[in-house]
Amino acid sequence: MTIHLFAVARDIVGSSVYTIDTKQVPCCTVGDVRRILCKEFPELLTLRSFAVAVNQRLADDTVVLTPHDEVAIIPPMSGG
Amino acid sequence: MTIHLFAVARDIVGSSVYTIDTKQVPCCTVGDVRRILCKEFPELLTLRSFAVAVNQRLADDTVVLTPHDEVAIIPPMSGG
Amino acid sequence: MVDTSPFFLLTEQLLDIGSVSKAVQLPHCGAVNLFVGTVRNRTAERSVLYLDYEAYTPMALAVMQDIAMRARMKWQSIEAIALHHRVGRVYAGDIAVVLAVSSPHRTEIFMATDWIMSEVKSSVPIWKKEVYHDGAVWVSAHA
Amino acid sequence: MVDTSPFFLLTEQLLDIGSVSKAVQLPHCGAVNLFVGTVRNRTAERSVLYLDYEAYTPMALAVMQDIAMRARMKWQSIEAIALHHRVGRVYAGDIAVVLAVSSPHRTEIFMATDWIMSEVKSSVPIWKKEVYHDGAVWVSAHA
Repeated sequence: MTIHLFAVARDIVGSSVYTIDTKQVPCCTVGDVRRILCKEFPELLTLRSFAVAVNQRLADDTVVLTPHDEVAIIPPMSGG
Repeated sequence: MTIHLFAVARDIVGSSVYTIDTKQVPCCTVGDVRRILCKEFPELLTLRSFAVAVNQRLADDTVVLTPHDEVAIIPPMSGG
Repeated sequence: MVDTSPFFLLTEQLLDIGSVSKAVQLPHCGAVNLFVGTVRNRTAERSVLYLDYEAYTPMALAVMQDIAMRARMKWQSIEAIALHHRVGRVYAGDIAVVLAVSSPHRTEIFMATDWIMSEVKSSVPIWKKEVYHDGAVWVSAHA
Repeated sequence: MVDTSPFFLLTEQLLDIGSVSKAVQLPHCGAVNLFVGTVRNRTAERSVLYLDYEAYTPMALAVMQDIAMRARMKWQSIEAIALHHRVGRVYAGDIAVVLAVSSPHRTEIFMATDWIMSEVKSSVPIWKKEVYHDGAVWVSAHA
């Protein structure tokens, strides 16, 4: 499963995409994605907020992911 | 004494200036100007409002006029 | 009392939004709000051909400056205010007034713009006559 | 979800206030309000050289449309809304965002502009990095 990363989150991870090997790691909810990333990159926990978007909408930790979903990490926004 | 007229007030009076002959008519306050004009042009009484500016500021009926004052009739404003 | 600054202007020429905006732009001001009033093609179900605007020019400019000064006293974050208003014949679709307000941040800028426009409409000696196909009226003149 | 209309735009090109304004202008709308956000030359006492803006483009455009739709539901008098936002490198003094709102009358337009700008700042996935002479930070990233 491919996770898209932007801005400060991309800088922390060091890449604009991060792939979770769903054969190796149990992954099926937004909460799982969040836990896997924060374990691998603890610096993500220092962010003021850390949301996950599924198919371009913010999604709750309970949302179940399918392989076709577009998943992105949304660090604190600062447009305008 | 010269009174400047604008917009609908000018249309009613038929001229952009109206002169009060202060030798013939007793005139010394803003209220006097108002009364003289309304007597001569009763249609002015149909306006929604009818203010008088002295030296480019709105003035109360009690303000006493001198020959050097710039006096203007301010009908309801509608800028913007 | 009359000012020929870029901030306050009565003109028979077409108004330019960009130049009013530039008048208030300052390096430390991240927020500019512009209100643009245009002539509608209809008022109360009558087709408007054009408006004839008339101003008591020196008093209008003095009142515009006075309103701006009072706005800056009410909202300390407001830096610059510019107000350009057309006089003469203005056609449907044309811009009649542009108000620009600048501030370091946007917090108070919308309230200030709203207040200034209300003051402009109620106390700047400018008048408009709406001209229709079959007549004309001085706007708001009668009850 | 992604719209290439003149109403919602993310662009690396300079923004033009006039074209955003034109996008919302309608013959029966006498009021257009424009909010223009520019890059300040200082933030919290540090000199800003430039900003690097980044967007999650398809989601950003979808959220911009969603905000506009909700604004029109909240304020029925609002007719059209356009929002243009820069991405990429934006220098101090340059325009980063232009929001235009049109309505037949000005009554609700300032409140609507205020609300839309708050929503844009809090929920459109756009990020800015402030670059100084001696470093850079992603704005608001950390507590």
